[in-house]
Amino acid sequence: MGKKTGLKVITSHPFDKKQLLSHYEHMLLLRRFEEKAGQMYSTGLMGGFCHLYIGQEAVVTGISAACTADDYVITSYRCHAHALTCGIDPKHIMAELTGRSGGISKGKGGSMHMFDPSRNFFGGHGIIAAQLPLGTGLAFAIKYRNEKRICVTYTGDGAMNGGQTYEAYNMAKLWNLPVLYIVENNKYGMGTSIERASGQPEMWKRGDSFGIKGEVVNGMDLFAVHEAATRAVEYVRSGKGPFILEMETYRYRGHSMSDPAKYRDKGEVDMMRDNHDPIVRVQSVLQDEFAVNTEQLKEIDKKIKQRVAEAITFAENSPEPDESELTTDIMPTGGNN
Amino acid sequence: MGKKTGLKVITSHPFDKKQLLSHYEHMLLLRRFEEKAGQMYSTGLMGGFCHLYIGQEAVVTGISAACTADDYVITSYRCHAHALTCGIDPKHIMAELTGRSGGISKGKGGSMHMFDPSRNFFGGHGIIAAQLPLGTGLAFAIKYRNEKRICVTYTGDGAMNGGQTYEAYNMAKLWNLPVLYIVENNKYGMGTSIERASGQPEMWKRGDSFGIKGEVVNGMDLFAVHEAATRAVEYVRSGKGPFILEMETYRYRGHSMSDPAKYRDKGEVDMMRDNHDPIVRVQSVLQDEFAVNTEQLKEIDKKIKQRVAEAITFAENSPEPDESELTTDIMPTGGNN
Amino acid sequence: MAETTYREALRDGMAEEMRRDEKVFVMGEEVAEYQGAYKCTQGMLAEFGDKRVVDTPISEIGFAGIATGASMVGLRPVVEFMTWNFAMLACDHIINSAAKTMYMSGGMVTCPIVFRGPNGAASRVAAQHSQDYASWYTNIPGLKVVCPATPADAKGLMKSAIRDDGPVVFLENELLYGSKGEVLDGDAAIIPIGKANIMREGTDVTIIGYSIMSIKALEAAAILAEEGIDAEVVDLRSLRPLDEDTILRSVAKTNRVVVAEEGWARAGIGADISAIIMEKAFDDLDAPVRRVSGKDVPMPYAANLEKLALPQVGDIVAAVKDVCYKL
Amino acid sequence: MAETTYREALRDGMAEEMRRDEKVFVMGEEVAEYQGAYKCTQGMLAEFGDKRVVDTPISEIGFAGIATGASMVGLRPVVEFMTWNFAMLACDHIINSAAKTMYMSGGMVTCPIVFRGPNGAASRVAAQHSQDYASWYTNIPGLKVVCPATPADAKGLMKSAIRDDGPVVFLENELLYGSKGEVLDGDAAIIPIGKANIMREGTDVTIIGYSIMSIKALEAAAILAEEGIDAEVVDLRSLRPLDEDTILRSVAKTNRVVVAEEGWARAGIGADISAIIMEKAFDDLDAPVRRVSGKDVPMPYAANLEKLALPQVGDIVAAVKDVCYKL
Ligand SMILES: Cc1ncc(C[n+]2csc(CCOP(=O)(O)OP(=O)(O)O)c2C)c(N)n1
Ligand SMILES: Cc1ncc(C[n+]2csc(CCOP(=O)(O)OP(=O)(O)O)c2C)c(N)n1
Ligand SMILES: [Mg+2]
Ligand SMILES: [Mg+2]
Repeated sequence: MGKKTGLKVITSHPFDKKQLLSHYEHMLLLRRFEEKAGQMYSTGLMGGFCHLYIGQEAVVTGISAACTADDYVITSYRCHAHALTCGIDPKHIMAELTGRSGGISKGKGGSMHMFDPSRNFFGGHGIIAAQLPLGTGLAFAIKYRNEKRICVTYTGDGAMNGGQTYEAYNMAKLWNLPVLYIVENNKYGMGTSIERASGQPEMWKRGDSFGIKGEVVNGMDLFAVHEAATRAVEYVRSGKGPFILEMETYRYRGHSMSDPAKYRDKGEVDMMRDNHDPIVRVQSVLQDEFAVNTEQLKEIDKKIKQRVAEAITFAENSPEPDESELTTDIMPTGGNN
Repeated sequence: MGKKTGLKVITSHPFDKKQLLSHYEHMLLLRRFEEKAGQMYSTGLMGGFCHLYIGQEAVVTGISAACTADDYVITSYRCHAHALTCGIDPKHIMAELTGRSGGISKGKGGSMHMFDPSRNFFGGHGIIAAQLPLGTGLAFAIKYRNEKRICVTYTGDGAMNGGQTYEAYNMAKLWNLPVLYIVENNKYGMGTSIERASGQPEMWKRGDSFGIKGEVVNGMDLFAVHEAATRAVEYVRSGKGPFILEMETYRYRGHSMSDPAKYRDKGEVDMMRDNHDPIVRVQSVLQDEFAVNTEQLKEIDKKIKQRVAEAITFAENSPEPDESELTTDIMPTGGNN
Repeated sequence: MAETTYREALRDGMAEEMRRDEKVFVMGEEVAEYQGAYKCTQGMLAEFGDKRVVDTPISEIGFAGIATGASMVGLRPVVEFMTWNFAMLACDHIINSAAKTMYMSGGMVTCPIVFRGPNGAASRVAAQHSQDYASWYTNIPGLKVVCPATPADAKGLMKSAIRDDGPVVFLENELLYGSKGEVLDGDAAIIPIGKANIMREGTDVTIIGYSIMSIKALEAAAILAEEGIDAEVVDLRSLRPLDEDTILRSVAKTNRVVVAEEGWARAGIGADISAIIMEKAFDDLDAPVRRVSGKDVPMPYAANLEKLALPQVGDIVAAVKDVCYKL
Repeated sequence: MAETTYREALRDGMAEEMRRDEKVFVMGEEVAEYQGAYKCTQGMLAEFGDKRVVDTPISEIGFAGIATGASMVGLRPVVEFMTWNFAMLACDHIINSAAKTMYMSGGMVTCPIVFRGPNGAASRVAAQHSQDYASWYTNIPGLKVVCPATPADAKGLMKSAIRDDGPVVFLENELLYGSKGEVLDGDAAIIPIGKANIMREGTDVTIIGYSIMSIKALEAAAILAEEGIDAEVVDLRSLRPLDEDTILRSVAKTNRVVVAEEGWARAGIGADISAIIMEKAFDDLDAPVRRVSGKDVPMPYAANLEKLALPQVGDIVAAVKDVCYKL
């Protein structure tokens, strides 16, 4: 396995038209949702930080397509797309971004802290690399209970320089835990390029010291992501222990809304967007292989925009949390399980 | 480079008789010092923890022989031997163990916390793996000042599962710092064997994820240690960046004085002591190659025992620190450098 | 009712809960084969096997995070830190992951987890191994913080901590591990979190302590009794939530207070209690609340200095006489 | 004398010291090319080069330890934590390595190092990014802890912190970064560590604050003045060492005290000050010391809840009226 992909695309795929249309719609939903979230931020309806996923849509979509709804998912603060992909209603995510009572965390968590245990989504974590041990712990629980599911733990490239990553790796391997580590390598941790932060920048090799195998994948290509994820998920689910997938991807926007992004030139962004856009890629397969026409694509876009617009209306109109919420949800009452 | 040694010994060495005798004496000093320290502990003259180095003498002796007095040294709480090897008077180390004013830290640091900046020895650290970033920081200062020295950073095998080790590795490689990492792999971190703690137990490969090369060495053989250290020191000093040497070694005693050591059987200890003792090894070369006779060896032993006895007398008779010491050395006065 | 050590009481508390609930497991350095660095998990590997008594590598932030993650899906980990000094490496998960997640998730994700181990000074283990973290964790909403002083409390609070649906910081004391006392079995042993214990009733002055300082307070009270001062000793048992009622009732009765803490005074537990009494019982006070605290220095190794650094029974006695204006 | 922002004042303080002393360097995430996540190191890379303005990976415990190691051989690192929340991962080196080593080495090894960054709440960054660590670090001997409220103090304390031969925890406030004030140049700008600042003289009541709470205290004092209450505002500037003299003199004058802290009350800075006043100025008090603190909850994201969680000017006003018995 392994080797730099140079963003190699994969030509065959297992999807029928309906499936691929559904993945396409989902990627478009992630894109449109984030575009609108960015706008909402600019109008002042959101506060704090807002980290958009635009450009990375193939990653979470392709991996999710290789998993089951029973699998656990955990990620960092750049979590809107993961929350959407786990099936949380866009309304409740958007209302979380506006800090309203209709938010998935009742407005108390915000953009970086969303959860939905009923959909096996465990956040949404603001401290870099914290989700590595936490996700490994979800996998520990899976093994403890002898379940068939796995845990997919997403992380950024920057977070791969946090020491707790390697404590987690070591124990995951030592105890043979069912955890799939996805490194969303979008080339930058904030303003620092991966080369300026890494003694060894090939993230898929970061398990070498601990005996964990890895592979690098073109994260801009849904088909490549899905193909590699299918193999990796099968590996992990079959009890072989942890595995690392490095996804070469790219974020078109700044790190967060306040990022002037002077650390890279516009040409780099344009090149990625123009030549490697994950949504355009799927669109062209839909057109070439399944004869989906422009009309139909427009229809889909309209539908998605409509869904996002509804989410925004909901998020704008949902009331702020009741003041009593200030002091609830701090400690469970009862106990004595 | 690399590969398991199976405790392979090296037959050639560069030492003349005088040099080898001096290394022998030093190893014997480490041994006798620790034996007596153990006895002192049992008589109640010491308190707290006491971690003995017995069995590992070839490591620090051989590495020191490949370094200069200008090189920085830093290690963990198992530090008596490293302090002695940096040239601190045994008296002041023993008096530190008894917590007396004549101790190298005036009795305030104890067994785990000894320092002597005038001899380039920077501790003696009680928190597992803390010395990895600290030693890397000493190397950072060396590079910042354009000095020719290097920093030798010792660590145990157990400490290699602490995450800060890898943050340090990454930055050491990224910034190409002159630091030589020595893993004193004595097979156990307290009661846990290396296999039960490690997803990947070959410590010399623990730099792989970060692009740092390593090598494993028979740490029971002074000549093997010295040979490998000479090459590694040259590599680091020449500006090629960090390097890892795994020393396969063994501690004959328990982890600390209170360790019943039920986690390994006596046969294992006996096998190492009987077949691989580092001091016996040098002794036989002295006898075979340099015709040192039993009489001379006895003489040396007597001399060393005498030195240790003096240290003990000093440590017993040195007064407890003055009560005013309680509140000194907390914050530097002055400032405004 | 059997005489048990504090150490065994902790073990029995864990073991009883593990028998009762499959979801409870113990994790930490040397907890299994070695039977615990301080033998608090003696015999547990044999009874529960290595699935439920899990030796970890020396990876505090890693296993604290792993256990916290496991608790988010309903397991009930008991995490042993060999000492709380090493938990400083892991405090991010204790606070940012375990204590804050329920709130951040609007109540949907809870962390039923116990973090335990010896806290504060042992004997001559010097600066890096002797810190008292009581005030740090008491500062944090979302946590419960308990600190048993007796074997009965050690077991009873352990059972409550394990059954609690939120994160509990469980601060033990190494010097108390060998202390003995009577301890009940099963549910009868339970001590609820958040209730202080009046260890000794008295009328002249209230000495408030926690952990080993409550034991020293009792010794001080015995000495004071001989000198005609009748001290009430309140053992807090739980620092968060704090049993303000018991404190304030005692203050209303005695009108004089000494707070004894092992940790440093600045922003410490003594300060916390003193400020609460200031706000809620100012008019009850006949003298200012006095603190007896660890000296404001890193812990020295030398025997004589260590003794000076730690608050002693005599310091409590002197402080009590001071607030009673009997110097 | 120029009007400067708090942000620029910090930068100027660092830059002046770097010009003066080759041994001073800045290290942290995004401090160089990005010019600082909050632009506190704007222009420094250009002036000093990447040897002395060092971008790090996201490795808090690693670079805190590296910088501490470098300080042990006489370099004078200024470590930027993007925020103090992330320093929780690194607190072991701040405390066990930087604060305790001088003592453990009998005075031979010192750590002239500054750890700095924004502390406490910013605006709507929620629970994991809003904690105030003032009380934690104030608890620890071996550290100095400063928390400027004004641009002049930001620069003056920064210069003192960098020149100090021991470790200094430098707590900034993000909401103050844009605030403006007059700032001196060179040595004239120096503010010594350990001296509080009477920001406003008054006779009726003392409001004690630190960092942004001192600014809110000034606002409260202005409102109170209109209602006939003349408040003295003491900005602590340094939490460790603490300027007890200034506090006690003010208490002796006004006999009434409100302590305003952004952090949580339990074992907080308010408790610390209240307990000290209890012990040393009990007889000066005409009313119990009142604390105004952050609510005892993790920081919520929602705008309305965040406002409720944080201590506001109105809360200070109300507390002052309370201690003045003018409700
Ligand atoms: C421990 C910690 N340090 C610093 C930060 C500030 N921070 C937030 S995101 C980020 C960059 C992370 O980069 P990466 O892991 O590559 O993820 P990406 O944002 O590219 O998805 C930083 C430094 C943080 N949240 N936590
Ligand atoms: C952070 C931390 N965790 C735990 C400990 C307790 N402890 C002291 S030594 C030790 C074992 C270390 O083993 P290793 O690194 O192999 O060194 P050795 O003792 O074999 O020389 C442990 C767990 C500690 N000092 N610091
Ligand atoms: Mg990234
Ligand atoms: Mg070892």
